[in-house]
Amino acid sequence: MSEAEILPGQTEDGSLPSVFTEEFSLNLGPQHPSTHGVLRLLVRLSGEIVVDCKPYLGYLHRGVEKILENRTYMQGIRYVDQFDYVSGMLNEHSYVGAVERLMQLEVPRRAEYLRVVVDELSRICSHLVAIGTALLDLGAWTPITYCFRDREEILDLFEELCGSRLNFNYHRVGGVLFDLPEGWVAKCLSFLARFERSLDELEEFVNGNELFIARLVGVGVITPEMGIAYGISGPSIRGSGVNFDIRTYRPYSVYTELGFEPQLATAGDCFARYLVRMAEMRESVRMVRRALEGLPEGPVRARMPHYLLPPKGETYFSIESSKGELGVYLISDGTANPYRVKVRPPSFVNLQILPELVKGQKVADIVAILGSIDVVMGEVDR
Amino acid sequence: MDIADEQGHETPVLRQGRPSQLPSVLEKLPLPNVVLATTETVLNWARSRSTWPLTYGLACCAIEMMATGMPQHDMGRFGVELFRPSPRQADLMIVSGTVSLKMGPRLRRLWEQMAVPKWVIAMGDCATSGGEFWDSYHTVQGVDTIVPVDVYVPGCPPRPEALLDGVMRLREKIQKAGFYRPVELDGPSVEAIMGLAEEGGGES
Amino acid sequence: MRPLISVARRPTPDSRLVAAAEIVRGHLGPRLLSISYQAGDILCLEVDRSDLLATATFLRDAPELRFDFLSCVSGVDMVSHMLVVYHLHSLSNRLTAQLKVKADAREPVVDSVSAIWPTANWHEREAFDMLGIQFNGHPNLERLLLVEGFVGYPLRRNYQLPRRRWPHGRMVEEGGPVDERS
Amino acid sequence: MLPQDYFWGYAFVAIFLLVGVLFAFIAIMMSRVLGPRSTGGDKLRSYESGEVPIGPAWVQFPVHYYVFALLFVVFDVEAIFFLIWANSFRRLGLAGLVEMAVFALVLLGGLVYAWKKGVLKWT
Repeated sequence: MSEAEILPGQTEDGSLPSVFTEEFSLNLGPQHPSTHGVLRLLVRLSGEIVVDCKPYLGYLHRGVEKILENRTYMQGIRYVDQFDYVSGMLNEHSYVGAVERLMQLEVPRRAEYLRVVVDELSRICSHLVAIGTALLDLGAWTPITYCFRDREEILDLFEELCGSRLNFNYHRVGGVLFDLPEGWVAKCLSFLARFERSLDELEEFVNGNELFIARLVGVGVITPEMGIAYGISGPSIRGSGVNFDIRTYRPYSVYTELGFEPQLATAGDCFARYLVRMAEMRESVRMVRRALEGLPEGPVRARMPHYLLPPKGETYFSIESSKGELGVYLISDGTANPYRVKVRPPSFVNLQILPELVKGQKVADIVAILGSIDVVMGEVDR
Repeated sequence: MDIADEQGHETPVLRQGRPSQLPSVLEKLPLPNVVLATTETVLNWARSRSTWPLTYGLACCAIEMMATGMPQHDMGRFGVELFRPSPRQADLMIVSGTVSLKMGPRLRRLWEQMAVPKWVIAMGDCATSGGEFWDSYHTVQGVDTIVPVDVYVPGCPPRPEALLDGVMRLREKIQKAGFYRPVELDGPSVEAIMGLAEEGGGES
Repeated sequence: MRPLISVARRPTPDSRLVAAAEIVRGHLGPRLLSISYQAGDILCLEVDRSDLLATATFLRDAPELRFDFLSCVSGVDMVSHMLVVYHLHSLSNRLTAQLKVKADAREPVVDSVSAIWPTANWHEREAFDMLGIQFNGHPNLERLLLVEGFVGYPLRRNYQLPRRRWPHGRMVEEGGPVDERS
Repeated sequence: MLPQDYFWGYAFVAIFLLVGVLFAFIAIMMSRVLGPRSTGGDKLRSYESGEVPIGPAWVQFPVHYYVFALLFVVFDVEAIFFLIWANSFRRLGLAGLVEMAVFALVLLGGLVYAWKKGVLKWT
């Protein structure tokens, strides 16, 4: 049997295996409803079972880290919003926090409380979008409309506070930009009360629904060791029972005073991650309520020179964004522009485990797993 | 393809104020309930009231586009109801977000695969002109260098109302457009336009 | 101009961090090029390129340290040399460490730690893509973020951003991306 | 009905058929006449979410999907017969019941055979 006559998949002695099947490669490409943005998955299937999955990134790469090196610290806050564009406030907090840590700057307590309020509201927005789109990918049209209805109310609060719905530009080095407008606290508290009822409504949709239980329970299980080895952080790792939450692991801001407890689940599958996100939203509501009730008086921003010149040096500061540990490694050479800003985006790291989870599963489960890992491409591609 | 649409009709200065219920080109006949109109008007009237967008969310503007599609702002009232994932069934491509160099050829391919008559809305500063990434090494400075754009919606991200205004302007533009002649898609490939290496068939 | 803000006071490092530092100094001894504390709660180490893998396995497996969570691998172009910085968390002992490795500025080559922490895979591919740092032993070191035909390493200091102007609305690109080396 | 009317009856049927066919034909042809077409570029290349399709789509698919579909068709048709029989259940009486039982048992035998062959076992 010369080389040419052997058909692909044919055994040496020339007999065809009993059932000869070929693999089929498919592009879940950049423009796909379930990839939450421009992510391309080159998937090799044998029938319905996924044999291999290779993610391709870079479709939204804008070179923000290089641009940040050509902008002053003040201008850079604008670009940091674009990383995780569903929870803008958390990105700004990480960048601004890194500069403050570099300068060992004391931020006024009122500013810290305001930061907790806007961060947790931003986290609720992000979880609402995450859960809404994950369920939309499984074919449920109604939950996303409920999620976006609540999110609109938060965006109205943000717009009243800092004038923008998505790219807030609200944090400043040394505090925050504006103080709370009149009546904002009352509006926010009434929203929180309504929001807890709509969370129960959302849970009615999903927890009892055997469709979602069949699609999400036992799918894409992340074991604690695998999660830590792959550097997974955020709700994805807390779904597997690992108590890793930056707000308690390396406490920053005033989370310890507000008595924050991380939310955990043990199963580690898609449903556990969904439960962790729902529990985190309730915890965020408690945080915002406590922060608003205990809001201290005082200035909203430390007295800062107009022309900000942080000292030479480097620092690594990370916060708990809605997707996981959002770290900023900042090197400054004493000039007005940062020398190097390396961002550790949680989505970029959490996405690495997708090929591991997807092998051997069915094609439809890729969508469920990707929805549960909650990836935002602005953060993955930077 | 210049900025004016294919038939060379300059976009007329849009009348402000309430868009008329009945396109003014219809002639009212004395007979009750009988209206005379050219096929072109009826076709454009139908096309302008039901432009189905392609699910093409790139970046932050995609979240605002989704918010516009949701019940509060409800793009569906204006016919932009169903987000079609496949370009074969979509008439309108809302480019919402930053188009990177890697995404450019794909965007052009998606646009070519859409069925004529098709329209493009460049949503947000990044799609209109590269926006805040004006000096980025990996961003296409404006979608109109790749595909012909009909309506530009400024803003970063534009508020849902701004996108709705863009949709209304597109409506009036479609209503006034003449008969849609077949589009010949020759001309240099996108890679040549963007000076990138000719993209192979992708790795197997 | 003298910065108006109070000069950074050196916060005292907490006891567990100092204990961890002693263990590392005991184990590595002369191979440890430098050890310091960053703002009191990050242990900064620097080792030579050759014994990076040994240090990494020690940091992960030592019972008192157990830095099992690699948070971030960053490549930095310090013009005189290339720097690869690893940030590590120890979930059980609640410690954070930073490991620095210097590499040559023109042809940076560093051993890959993706065997020790699988999460390093994409971090290193991104550092290779952006700065051209070669990682020996990396399973598939290829381009991750940039477009297929991209020339040059954007995050290097000698890579200038394209300078663009928009006279009368038409874009004019004066200096294109400049990268003398490639 | 007069003899010559007899043939007129068929004329109505013919007209009815003609109008039906013409109506469908015009509806389909209308889009070809009025709707423009764009050709060239990547228009005719198969759509794979923006990418160039990799590898042929006509591959040797695992066979059990096909066999499962066959089984479904068989039992779908069986359901139709059950429906018809169920409509006039009382009038058919015992004879109808026995016939349908035999019919069902034969198909059940087929199902058991397929089951034993492991067709239903999804990999």
